[in-house]
Amino acid sequence: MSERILSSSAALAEALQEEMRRDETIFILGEDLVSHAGIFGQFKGIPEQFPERIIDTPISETCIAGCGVGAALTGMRPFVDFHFSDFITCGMDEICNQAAKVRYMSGGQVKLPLVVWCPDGGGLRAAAQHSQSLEAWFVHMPGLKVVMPSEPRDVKGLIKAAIRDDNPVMFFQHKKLFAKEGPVPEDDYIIALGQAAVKRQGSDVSLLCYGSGYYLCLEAVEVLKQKQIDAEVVDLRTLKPLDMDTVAASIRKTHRAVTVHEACVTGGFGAELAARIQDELFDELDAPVKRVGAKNVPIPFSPTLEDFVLPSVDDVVEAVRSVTYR
Amino acid sequence: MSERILSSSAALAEALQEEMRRDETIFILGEDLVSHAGIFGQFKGIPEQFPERIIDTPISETCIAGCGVGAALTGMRPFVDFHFSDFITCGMDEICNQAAKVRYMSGGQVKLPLVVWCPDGGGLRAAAQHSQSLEAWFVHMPGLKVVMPSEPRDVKGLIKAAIRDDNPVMFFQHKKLFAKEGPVPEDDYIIALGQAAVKRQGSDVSLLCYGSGYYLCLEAVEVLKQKQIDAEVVDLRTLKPLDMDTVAASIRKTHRAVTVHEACVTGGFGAELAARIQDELFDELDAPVKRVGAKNVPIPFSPTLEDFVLPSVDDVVEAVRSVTYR
Amino acid sequence: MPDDKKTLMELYRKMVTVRQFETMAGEYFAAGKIPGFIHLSIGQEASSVGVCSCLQPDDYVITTHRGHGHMIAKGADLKRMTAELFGKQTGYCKGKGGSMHIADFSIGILGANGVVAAGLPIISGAGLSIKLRKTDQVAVCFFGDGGANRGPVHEAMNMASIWKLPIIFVVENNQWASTTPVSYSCSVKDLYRRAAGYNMPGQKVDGNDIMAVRKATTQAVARARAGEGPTFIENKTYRIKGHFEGDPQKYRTPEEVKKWQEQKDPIERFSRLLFKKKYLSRKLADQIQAEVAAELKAAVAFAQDSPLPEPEEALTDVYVES
Amino acid sequence: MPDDKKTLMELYRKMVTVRQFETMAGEYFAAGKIPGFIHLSIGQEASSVGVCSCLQPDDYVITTHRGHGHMIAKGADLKRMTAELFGKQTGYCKGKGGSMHIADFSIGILGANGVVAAGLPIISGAGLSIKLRKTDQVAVCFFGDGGANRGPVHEAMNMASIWKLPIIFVVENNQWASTTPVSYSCSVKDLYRRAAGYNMPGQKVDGNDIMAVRKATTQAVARARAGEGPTFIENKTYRIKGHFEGDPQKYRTPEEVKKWQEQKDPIERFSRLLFKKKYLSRKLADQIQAEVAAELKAAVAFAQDSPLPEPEEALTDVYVES
Ligand SMILES: Cc1ncc(C[n+]2csc(CCOP(=O)(O)OP(=O)(O)O)c2C)c(N)n1
Ligand SMILES: Cc1ncc(C[n+]2csc(CCOP(=O)(O)OP(=O)(O)O)c2C)c(N)n1
Ligand SMILES: [Mg+2]
Ligand SMILES: [Mg+2]
Repeated sequence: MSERILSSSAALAEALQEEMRRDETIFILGEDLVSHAGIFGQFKGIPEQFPERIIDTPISETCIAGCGVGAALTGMRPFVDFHFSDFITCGMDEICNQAAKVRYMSGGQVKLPLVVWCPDGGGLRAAAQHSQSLEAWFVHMPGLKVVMPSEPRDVKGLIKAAIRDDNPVMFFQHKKLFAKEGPVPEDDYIIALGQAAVKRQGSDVSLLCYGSGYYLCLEAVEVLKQKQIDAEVVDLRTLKPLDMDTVAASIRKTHRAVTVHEACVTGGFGAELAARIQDELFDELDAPVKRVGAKNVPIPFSPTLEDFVLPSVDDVVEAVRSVTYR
Repeated sequence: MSERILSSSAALAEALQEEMRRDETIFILGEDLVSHAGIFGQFKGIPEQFPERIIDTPISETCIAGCGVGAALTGMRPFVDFHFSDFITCGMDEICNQAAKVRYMSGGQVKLPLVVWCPDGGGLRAAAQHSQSLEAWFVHMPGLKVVMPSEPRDVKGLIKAAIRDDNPVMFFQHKKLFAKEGPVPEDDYIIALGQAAVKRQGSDVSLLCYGSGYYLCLEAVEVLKQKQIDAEVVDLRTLKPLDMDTVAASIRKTHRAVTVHEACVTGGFGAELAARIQDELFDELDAPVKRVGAKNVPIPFSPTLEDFVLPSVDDVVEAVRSVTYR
Repeated sequence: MPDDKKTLMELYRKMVTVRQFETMAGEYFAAGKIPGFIHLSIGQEASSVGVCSCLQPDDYVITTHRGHGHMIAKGADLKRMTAELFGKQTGYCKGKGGSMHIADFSIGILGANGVVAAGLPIISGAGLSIKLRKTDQVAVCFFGDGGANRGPVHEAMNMASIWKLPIIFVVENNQWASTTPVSYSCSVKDLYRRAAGYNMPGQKVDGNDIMAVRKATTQAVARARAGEGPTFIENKTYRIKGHFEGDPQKYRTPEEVKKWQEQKDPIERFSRLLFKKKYLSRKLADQIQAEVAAELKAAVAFAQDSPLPEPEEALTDVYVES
Repeated sequence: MPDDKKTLMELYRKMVTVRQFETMAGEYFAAGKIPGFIHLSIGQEASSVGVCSCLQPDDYVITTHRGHGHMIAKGADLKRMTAELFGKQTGYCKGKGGSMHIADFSIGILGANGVVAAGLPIISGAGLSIKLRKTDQVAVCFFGDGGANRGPVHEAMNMASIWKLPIIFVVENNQWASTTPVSYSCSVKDLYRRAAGYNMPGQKVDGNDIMAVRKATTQAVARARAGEGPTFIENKTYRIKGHFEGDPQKYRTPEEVKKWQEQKDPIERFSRLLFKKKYLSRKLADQIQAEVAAELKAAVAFAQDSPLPEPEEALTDVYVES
C-alpha cells in the first residue's frame, strides 16, 4: 500500500470519511463538532461531506453516551465524541452498566456497535479535570473493548476496526498526539483489534507501551543505545483484548519488561500487564516487571508541577536500568 | 475491651450511633433510609435516635454524591449511602472529578471529610447491575481512600476511622456479609486506615484478601489443611492506602502469594497487588502470584451461572496448589 | 386506534394476562422458585396495556425494573418470560438477565433496566436513530415517579425536544418510589407540568382508566409520527404490591392500598365499561380468566420443565465474535 | 441592598476591575505568560458583580470555568488570582489549579469547575449544610446556558425545592456554549421558565443591567434567608470574547458581537446611570480606571516576581495527613 505523511488528526478524519462512505449507518455525535470540525479539528472535511451525519448535541454527556447505546441497538453504528475523556465520568452508567452489559443481559439477543471516542492525556496545562488517562477503568469492565493507538497509521487502522466491530469500543487518543505526523497507508487499512506491534526489535528489555507512552519509549531507546542497552518496543495498541502472545514472545527473548503509560501507576493498566507477565512468564523473568506512569496525584496545572507528575523519558530509562541492573 | 457477637449490620449501626453522638456534624444521606432503617436494615436505631440526621433523598445519585461534597466542604461530615455500589456510575463525576480533587486543585485550602458507603458484591441473584465489585476504579483515583472490611469487628473499627478521616473514603461492604456475625468490641474501637491484619498465621502461602474474599480464604484454609498446606490469611481491610509492610512480611515468610477478591480478575485490585509484590519482593517469590476473582463477564442472573462466575473456595485451593506445586 | 369490540376485548384479555402473570410470579417467588427479586405491576395494567395498544410491532419500548406488564402488553411470549424469571436456559435471556433485564428485541423491547431512569438516555438514541433512518417508528420510554427526579430525564427531554424526536415519555406515577412517596420526592405535584420547560406537550392522565391512557397515547403517537416531536404523559396510578416481593411496607398503611384497590382497580373499571357496552358478561369474564390461567399454567410448566443453563454458558454472549 | 452613592460607586469599580482583569489575562495569555486555557467574562460583569453585591462574606458561591468575575466580585485578592493564572507558587492554589479551578474558600468561593454544571450537585450539599447547621447563609451557584442542559441541574433544583434550601441558581445565559448557540441547544427560549417545574420562582433578568440583577438577587436572597427556599434567576447576557482565548469563532459573525458590545455593554450602561445621578464624571471614571490599572499592574508584578512551584510540591495537598 502506498503511504503518505499525515497527522493523527488527519488519519482519523480520513478513516472516518472512508468508513462513512462505505456504511451509511455510521454517524458522529457530540458537542461542538460541526463549526470547527471537532474541538481538535479531528473531523476535518466531515461537516461538509456528511452534513447530516455529524451532529452537535447540547452539553449532556449522559444522554450523548445513551444516544450511542440506543442508536447502536436500533441499527446504527454511532461514533460518540466525548470531548475530553475526563467527562466520561458523566456517562459511566451508560457505558459500564448499559453498553457493556446489554448484549450479555439479553442472552445475546443484540449487538452493540458503538465507538466511544475520547481525547485524553496531559501536558496541555489543562489541570486535574482535563488531563486524565482513565483507560484502566474500562479494562476492568467486561463487555467493553479498549483501544489506545500511538502513531497515525495505527489511528487509521484501529479506528476502522473499531467502527466495524459489533461491540462497544472505548477508543482513547492522546490530545498531544493529534499533531504528530507519520506515514499512513492510503487504502482501506485495517488493524484487527487485539494485535500488538513490535515496533522496534531489541534484545535486552521489552518496553510495553501504548498511546503517548510509545513516544516516551522511542526517545528512551535512543538514550539506552548510548548505554549499550538494546530495547525492544512493543506497542500494545489494544488493551482489551490484549495480545499476550506478542508480549510473551518479546519477553521470552529479553527476559525483562517495563510497562509505560501516562495514567498514574497505582491501579493502572501496567498493573494488569505486570500481574499477567509474572504469572504466565515467571521462569522467563530475570528481573521484576517495572511500571512507569504518572505519579499518584491529580494532574496539576503549573508547568513545573505537571512535568514532574507525568512520566518522562528519564523515568523509562531509569526503570530499564533497574531491570537490566546497569 | 469486652466484646459481643454482632452482625456486620449491627456493628455498622452501633459505630454510626457512637460517632453521631460524639460529633453532631455527622449525618447520613441517601435513598429509602428512614422507614426501613436502610434497605439492609443497616441503620437500625438511627432514625429514632437522630431523626434529623438521617435524610431520605429523591432518586438522584449525582446530587446525592454532590451533596456529600458540598456538605463536606462547608463544615459537615456527610455519610452518603449509595444504595447499591453499582449506581456509583451515576456519581462518578462527583466522586472522582470533584471529591478526589478539590483539596488538591485548591492547593490544600480545604479538607473533605466524606464517607461514600456502598453495599456491593454478588450472590443474591441480582444480576449484572446489582452485583458488581468496583473498588479497583477508586484505587486508581488519587485523592480517594478505599476501605473494604470483612468481619463485623473490622466494620466497626474501620467505619469509625473512615468517618474521622478528613479525606473522601470509599467504603464497600458486601451485601451478603451484613448478616454474618462475629465478636465486636463494645468500646470506642478504631482501626487506623491502612493497616492489614494477619488473621491466620501460616507458613506455606500468603492469601491476600479482603471483603467477601476473606471468608473464601477461611474456608480454603480448612481444605488446605487436609492437604498439609498451611496458609496464612492476610485481610487487607484498606486497599488505599495499602499496608505493604504487612503483605511483605507475610511473603518473606511464605514466599508464595494468592490474591483473592470477588471483582473480576482483569484489571482488578489483585493486579495492583501482584504487580507490587513481584516488583518489591522479586527475590522472595518461589512461585508467581496467582489471582483469584470472578470470571471476566458481567454477573449473570441464574444461580448456576452466577455460582460459576463468582470465585469459589475451589478456585482459591486450586490457586494455592498451583503456587505450592502440590 | 379503533375502539371496536374485538380491540377492546383483546385489551381486556391483555390486562387480565398481566394481572395473572404478576400474581403467578408473586406466588412462585414466595415459594422460592424465582431467584433474586421481582417488582410487580399489579394495579398498573391500564398504563402498560393502554400505551402499548397504540403502538405498532416495530415501535420501540424501553421498560423498567417493573417491566413484566410492558413486555406482555407489547406482545412477549409468556413461556419465555416465565422461564427467564425462573432462571432457565429457555428464557428470553437464557437466564442471564432475569426479571430486571427481561427483553425481547424482536418485538421492539429495548430492555428493562435495573438502573432507575437509565432508559431515558437510551430512548434518545432510539429516537435519533429513527430520525436518521427516516422510518415512521415511535419510541416509548416508561419510567417511574421516582426515576423522574434523575438527571437523565432532563437531558433526554431537552434533546428529544430540540431534535423533534418521535419519543413518548411515559411516567407511571404510582405514588411511591420504593419507600418514598412522590409527595416527598417531587417538587411538583403534577409531573406533567415539567414538560412545558422543554417546550413539549404534557398530559395528565388517569392512569387507571385504559381509555384515557389510549386517548392520550394516540395523540402522542400521531404527533410523533408526523414529525412534530415528543410528548410527555403522566399516568397517575398506584402500586398495589410492595416495591419488591417481600417488602415489609412499613411506610404506608393497608388502608391506603385498599382504597386504590377497591375504588380504582383498572381491570374492574374497564370491565364495567365492557359490561355496559355488553361486550363482556360475567360468564365471558370467567371464561377469559380461565383461558389466561391455562395459558399461564402452560408457561409455568414450560419454565419448570426447562433446564437450568449449563454453568459454562455464563462465558458466552459477552462479545459478538467476529 | 442599599443603593447609596458609596455602594454604587464600589460596584462600578468592581465591574471595571473585572473588565481590566480579564483584559489583562487575555493579553498575558496571548503573550504566552499564562499556561493552559482561559475563559473570559468580558461583557458579563453586571451579572457577577450584581449578584455577589447582594451577598455577605460568609455566603457561598460556586463558579464555573468562566469564574474570574465571580471571584473578584466576591472579594478575591487580585495578586493571588493573577499568580494562580500564571501558575505560580503564590497563587490561590499554589499553581495546582489554574484559571479553571481557582477558589478562595475563605471568602466563600467553593470552587470554579472544569466540568460544566458540576457545581450544581455541590451547591445542593452546601445548601443542605446551611440548613443542618441552622445558619442564615445563602448559597449561589452560577452556571451557563450550555450547562443548563446537563442532568445535575434537574436533580439539584428538585432537591433544593423539596427541602427549601437557601440556594440561588443563577444561569448566565450568554447566548453561547462554546460553538453552540442557546437557540439550538435549549428547548425553551427562556430558561427561567423551567423553574415552574420545580415549584420555584423563576426570574428573567436583563443580565447586562446591574440594577436589574441586584433587584432580582435581593429578592432571592431575602427568600432564601427567610427559609422559603430556592430561586432561579436567568441573567440574559452575552459572551463578548471567544469561548476560550484563541477561539477562532467561526460560528458567529463579528457583527453579532459588535451589536452587544456597542449597544448593551454593562459597564457603559451602568456608567450612564451614574453620570445621570452625577455620581460619576468623565474625570472620575478615568481616575478609577487608572487606579484599577495600577492595582492590576501590582498584581501582575507580584505574579511575575513570584517563583514557580518546586516540582516536588506536586506531591503535597492530595490528602489531609492526620
Ligand atoms: C439509579 C438507581 N437508583 C436507585 C435504585 C434502587 N431502586 C430500584 S427501584 C427504586 C424505586 C423506583 O421508583 P419509581 O421510579 O417510582 O418506579 P416504581 O418502582 O414505582 O415503578 C429504587 C430507588 C436503582 N435501581 N437505580
Ligand atoms: C461536562 C462537560 N462537558 C463539556 C465541557 C467542555 N466545555 C467547557 S465550557 C463549555 C461550554 C459551556 O457553555 P455555558 O455553560 O453556556 O458557559 P459559558 O462558557 O457560556 O460561560 C463546554 C462545552 C466541560 N468542561 N464539561
Ligand atoms: Mg413509583
Ligand atoms: Mg453560555
